[in-house]
Amino acid sequence: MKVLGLIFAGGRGENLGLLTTKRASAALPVAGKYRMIDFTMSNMVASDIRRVGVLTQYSPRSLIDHLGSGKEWDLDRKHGGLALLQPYMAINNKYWYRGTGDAIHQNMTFLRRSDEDYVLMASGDHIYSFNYSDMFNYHFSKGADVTFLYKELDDTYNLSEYGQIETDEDGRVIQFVEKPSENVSNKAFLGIYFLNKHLLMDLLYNTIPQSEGYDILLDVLIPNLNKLRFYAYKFDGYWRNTKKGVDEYFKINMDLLNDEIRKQLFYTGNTVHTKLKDLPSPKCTGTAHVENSIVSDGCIISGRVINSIVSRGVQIKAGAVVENSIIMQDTVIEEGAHVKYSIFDKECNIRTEKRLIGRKDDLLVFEKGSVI
Amino acid sequence: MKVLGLIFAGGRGENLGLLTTKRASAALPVAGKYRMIDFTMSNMVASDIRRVGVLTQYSPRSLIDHLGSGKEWDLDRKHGGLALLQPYMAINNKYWYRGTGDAIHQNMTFLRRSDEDYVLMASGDHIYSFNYSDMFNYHFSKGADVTFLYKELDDTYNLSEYGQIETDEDGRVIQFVEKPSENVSNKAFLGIYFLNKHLLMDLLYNTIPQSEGYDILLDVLIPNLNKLRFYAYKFDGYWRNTKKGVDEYFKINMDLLNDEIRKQLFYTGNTVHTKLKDLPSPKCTGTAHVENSIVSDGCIISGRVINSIVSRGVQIKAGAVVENSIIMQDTVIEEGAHVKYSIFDKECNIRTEKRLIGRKDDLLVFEKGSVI
Amino acid sequence: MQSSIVAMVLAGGQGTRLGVLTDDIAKPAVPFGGKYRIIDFALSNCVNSGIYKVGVLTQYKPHKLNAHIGIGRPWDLDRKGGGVTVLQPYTYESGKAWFKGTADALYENLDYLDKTNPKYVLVLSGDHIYGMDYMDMLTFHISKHAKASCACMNVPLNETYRFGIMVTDISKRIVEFQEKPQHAKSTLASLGIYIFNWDYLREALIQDAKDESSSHDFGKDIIPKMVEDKDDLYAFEYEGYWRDVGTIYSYWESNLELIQSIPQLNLYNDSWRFYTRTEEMPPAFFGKESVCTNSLVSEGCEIHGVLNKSILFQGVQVGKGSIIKDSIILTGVKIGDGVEISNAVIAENSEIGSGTRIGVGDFAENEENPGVYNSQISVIGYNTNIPENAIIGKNCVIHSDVNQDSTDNWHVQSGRCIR
Amino acid sequence: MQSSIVAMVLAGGQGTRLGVLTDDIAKPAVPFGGKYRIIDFALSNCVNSGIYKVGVLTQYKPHKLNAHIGIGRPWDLDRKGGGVTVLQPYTYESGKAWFKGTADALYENLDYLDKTNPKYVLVLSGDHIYGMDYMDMLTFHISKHAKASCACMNVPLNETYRFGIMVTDISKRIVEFQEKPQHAKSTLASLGIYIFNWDYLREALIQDAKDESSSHDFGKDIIPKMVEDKDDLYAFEYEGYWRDVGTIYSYWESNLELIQSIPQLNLYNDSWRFYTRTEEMPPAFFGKESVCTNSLVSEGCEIHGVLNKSILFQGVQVGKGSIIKDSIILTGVKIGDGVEISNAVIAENSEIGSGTRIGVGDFAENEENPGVYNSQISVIGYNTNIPENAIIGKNCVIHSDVNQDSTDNWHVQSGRCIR
Repeated sequence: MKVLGLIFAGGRGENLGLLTTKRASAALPVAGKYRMIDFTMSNMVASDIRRVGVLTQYSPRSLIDHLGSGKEWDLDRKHGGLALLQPYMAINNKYWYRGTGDAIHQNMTFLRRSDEDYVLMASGDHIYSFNYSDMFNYHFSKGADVTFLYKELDDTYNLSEYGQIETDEDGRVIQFVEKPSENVSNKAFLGIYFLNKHLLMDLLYNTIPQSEGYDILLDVLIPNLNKLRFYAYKFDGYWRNTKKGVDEYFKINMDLLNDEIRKQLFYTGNTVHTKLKDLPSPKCTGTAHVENSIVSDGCIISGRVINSIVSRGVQIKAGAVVENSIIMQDTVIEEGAHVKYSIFDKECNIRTEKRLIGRKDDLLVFEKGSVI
Repeated sequence: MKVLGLIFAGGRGENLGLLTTKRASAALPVAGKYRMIDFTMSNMVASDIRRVGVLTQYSPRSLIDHLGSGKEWDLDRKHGGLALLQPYMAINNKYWYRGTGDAIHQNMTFLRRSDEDYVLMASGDHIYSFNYSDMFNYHFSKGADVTFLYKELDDTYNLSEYGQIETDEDGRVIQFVEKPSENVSNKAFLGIYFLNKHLLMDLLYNTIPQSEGYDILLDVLIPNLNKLRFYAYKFDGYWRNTKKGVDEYFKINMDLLNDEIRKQLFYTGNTVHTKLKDLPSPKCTGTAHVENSIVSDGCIISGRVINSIVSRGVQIKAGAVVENSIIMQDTVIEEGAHVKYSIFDKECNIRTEKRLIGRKDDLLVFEKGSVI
Repeated sequence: MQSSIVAMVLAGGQGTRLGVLTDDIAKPAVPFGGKYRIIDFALSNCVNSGIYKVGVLTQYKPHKLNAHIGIGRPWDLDRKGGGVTVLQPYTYESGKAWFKGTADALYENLDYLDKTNPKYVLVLSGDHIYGMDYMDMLTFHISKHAKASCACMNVPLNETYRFGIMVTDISKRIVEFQEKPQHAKSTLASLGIYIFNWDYLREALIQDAKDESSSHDFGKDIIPKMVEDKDDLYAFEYEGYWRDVGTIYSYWESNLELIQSIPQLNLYNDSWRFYTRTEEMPPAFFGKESVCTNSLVSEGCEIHGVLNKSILFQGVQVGKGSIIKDSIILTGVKIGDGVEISNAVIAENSEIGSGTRIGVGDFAENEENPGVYNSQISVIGYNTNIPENAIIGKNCVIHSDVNQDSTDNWHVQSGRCIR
Repeated sequence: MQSSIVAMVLAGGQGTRLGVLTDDIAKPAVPFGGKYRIIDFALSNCVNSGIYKVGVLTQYKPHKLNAHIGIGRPWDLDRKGGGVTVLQPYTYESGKAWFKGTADALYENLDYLDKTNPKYVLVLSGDHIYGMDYMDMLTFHISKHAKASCACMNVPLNETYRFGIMVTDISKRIVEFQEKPQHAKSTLASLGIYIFNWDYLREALIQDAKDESSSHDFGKDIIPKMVEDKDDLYAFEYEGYWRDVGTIYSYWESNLELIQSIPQLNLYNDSWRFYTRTEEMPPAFFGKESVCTNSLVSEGCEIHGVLNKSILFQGVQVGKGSIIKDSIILTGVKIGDGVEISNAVIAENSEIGSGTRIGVGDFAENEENPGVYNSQISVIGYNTNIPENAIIGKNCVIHSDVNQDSTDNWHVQSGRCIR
């Protein structure tokens, strides 16, 4: 059985504000050296998926740069491999993608030509480590038409922001409610679907051309909830969705300071592949102090770094203090500056003695290239 | 000195009719195994250009498939290499490319970030073999700001369909007229320009945002004809532009049966790279007769082939006759069929005993997948 | 299943019976079928069978072979984890020697296999022409709970003396092995394609390495020992096309088999492609006076003469009025006008002057090496330059780099050799 | 200019004075500087200088080196025309032996160079740590109309006895060569980096191969002969950082030089990057109780202890309360809680039990090989497993694969060795 991977990476992620003015949410840097899409891409590759289509639309440049020819995921292949699916102009087709369903519909040729019989669809801005094979096996053992991945959310999540699933004893989905005002279940749908490719194509042909909505979930699949056999497979590991907003993005990064979560994502699960940058190991000089933090390659640390995520090529000068912050690539924190509860996008420069103190519930966010 | 290559491959080429309903003219198959863009790409690579941006827009899929990661041109590099520049949606930018000038303007970041100082711009649908270095040297020896490539056209060209250049004794361009009703010169501009990257960026910044026209030549460069030093370098070899129409496309293919032209394009000039297809050598069976024709890999020929171009994977069955025709990939001509002065796009099937006889001035064109 | 298997391709073969064709290259690097080299068939079978971890064991004149395999791109074997690895002999502190035999070659690369740690090891020869799905064989191997399996083919009884013959019981278990027997008890000939459980093979290789009386060869030592020990060794019957192009005649014949109207080995099969590395050249051109039947004509060829029952490799030029039949013309050969060639193999980059005739006269025994050159076929070596109007008989050999000054008499009679 | 030059990297060095560090790998494959291997510096210098045709000549235990170089991707040397080619010795019909010396290694690969046919050949050693733009040297070479150029560096007069010394005239032409002289006439030491005109070198190699009295070495035979013949041989003076990490002490010292606040070799320089192949690991994590000063800590490290003046390679784990100073800890080493390590080099994948102390006590001469082990530094080999609460002195050697059962007495006094 061969599975085609489709990753939705076209959305901006409006809740992410300044962080996504020039990139799609799937291209957001995370955990020091990764971008969000690395996790889904790596999960797919680890699950023996050899052809991956990435649906892009909003500001795709950094995503395109990052993925390149797919080398790092070993997807630069003669047969199969990585396909970047941007909307394009054709003789009878001059639309941008109007939704996830429309996006796939516009790429029907890609689906038709691929020799895979099944499709796994997933978002490019989620973080988790999972071998989808378990879900595939579940799908076949249940004789399902469509299988959803879900997770039982605890109270660190705002349940009402997630689509909720009700299942019968067998695991069959009997109800789906999108972000209800009143919760019906703690089983949240994770936006990851598995189904037969030809069934998907059939559903799209019958829906999109005469539809008013273009969402793969709400307009294409869910209307068939009673007609087809929808099943739900439970995921137990760490899973978060960046798109929920800046606070969620901050939480995800801080979660990585937890030994258990870091182990689950990087050491016991799949190798997470990302674009290589050829930087040397980070250096701590004589005045450095690093505590409960992640420090990436190419950094030179002379100041104090506490409870923070430091991306590649960052310099933290002597006497500077960085606490509970996320510092993205190539940012420089000058001597004596003090930052706390802040997120600095790439290539910022924080001047000598500057104080930038946010609060846990009121994070400061500085866009790419800020000089403060 | 490093040069950035930019290839315009976004246009449909309306005059090509059925041949470009589903592909850009730069993606049109030619000479049995190539596509039009191969010639410009290979010329650039042979001229030591290590970063090439291909501006795509209209039906880019076959172009994207064809170019892939640029492997065949050795452009799948860590630094530099091939960039496919499609229009995209961003926070303040929701246009398709409105012209060649606008296309480059929308990709200003690509220009800015590249470490090349000069830009060579060329069309993706011309056929010729040329090492641009000669033009670069001429540019510097003249102290030019912009250098055009031109050719003195003989009467096999319809001169009035070309932009015409007048130069002074030194070679400086003193007049440019786009497709005039009355010819001013037999020096036709070949749509190939060389200039400083920063000058180009400057001109675009000053033009595109407040312009009504978006053409790089007519709206951005020519208005500065008197202010800047435009020079013209003469190209003497074989050169043709497919975009001119179906007859021109046919002529180009037939030209390749000429020993001199074939030699110039393939044997004495640059290696022409194209996507590999892994097909075996063509087989002529006991009933085959092949005369004055090109036959590509993967073909099995049992019929008569005269004055024709046969692309990869074509089958011509016993008793079939193919004369003065272009047969694209994977087309099958069944037993006893007779075709003449016809162009068959990919995957056509011409049934047994079918007669399809065009005339030199009235070619028959069959679109991809026709079953006749 | 597929990722648990590693293929080890034995590509050290010298191929002495191919005469001048293997003067400078190993047998697996010899060109075949218009654009391939012999090893392409084994490598393509691997990737078509879904085996993406391949070790190629080289030794004899490996440069051409190494350049050909390179990083494995043509076979899509340029992979991050796995892909193709060329394994050459290397020096130890103690100053160790070359591979002694095929089994020794594997033994010396135990570390490669240990690191990969597969469940199964497929051992192949890089010398054979065939298209085979190794997964069928692996399925057989697994279903038999075998420790080793050996692919076999039924051959005519009168040819059994040329092969290693496997005698099996009704369950296909091998009960006896006869090496090139005078009186064969079976017609099942071993094809030199083995699947082993890795742990079992590992032990066998280590034991064999300790055995000083062993010649460290799979066919001569490892397999007979396994049969003797009554280990679970099974014969997988293969029924498709398979050729060991070991002699000049079989090389010539196997090439020409490809142009049959329904060849046994179909190169044009979409679902079982053969991959290779080639020069980038434009498609073949046939001139106004060309006549071409029953032939393969590769890219870069320019044909102005008459071809019949011939294979032309890339970039061959044939002048006006020339007639070529029953011949194999390798890459880059330039043939003048009015040349007549029949029953010949002409190696790469040779030039044949106008008016020359090759393959004329009656058969005569070869004066130099009748063991190797023993058919009608004349062989012209690499980079030769044959003058105009030369006459070359049957069963002749023109050695590589010969030019017009190499002899005064270019009327070369059948069976003669020119150095 | 750049495409007319080919680099040949001599990577056959055994590196015997690096002791257990080169037990299983060639010297160029020895890890250096947190994530590199020694050969990365030469290869990176090549690509940074715009040289994209590189031959690497291997011999001694090349497997790790071959795997490291692979198809050359990390250095962007996986190129269609050119890129990196690993050149190993190979067998001839006559059963030829291994490379005899550095010049012989090139001679055996004349065919590679002939095929490439460059104008200039850059000959390098894969053993040295430095960042050098070879284009500066080529410009010098061309401007002098030299037949050969040799990169040299001024060394202190009291160290000249360790080097080949070049005596030049005012135009930098080399007029005399002194091999490790007692009384040096100059302080210009050869760095083993040469540029030759290819036609000139080709002739010299062929002459040298015929000379039976020659040891076929660049430094010992080729260069002295050129000087003797009064050929146009020039000395290019290099002034940057250059180290031959030939001994354990210089290996340890050169590594630690990287953590100076303004190191002479700046790994963090954007315009002169060093490339390497590494495992894919997440960034380094520093726990709540970590204290880290004057150290490099690589990807995949998890630090819960105290580090000072140390280099930690990828995937090193340091338990709580452990103190590591003045040490080099290679990839994948696991260090328990409460461990104290000073002045040590610990090779890959070793495990150090909790409470163990390494580098304690007074200096004592090494009992096994005082020529190699002759400093304060203790060396722990590959894949060792040191039990809890062991005590290991100074200048000790724990050989590769030692585990807790290898000795009864884990109170290892200074200068002792455990096998």
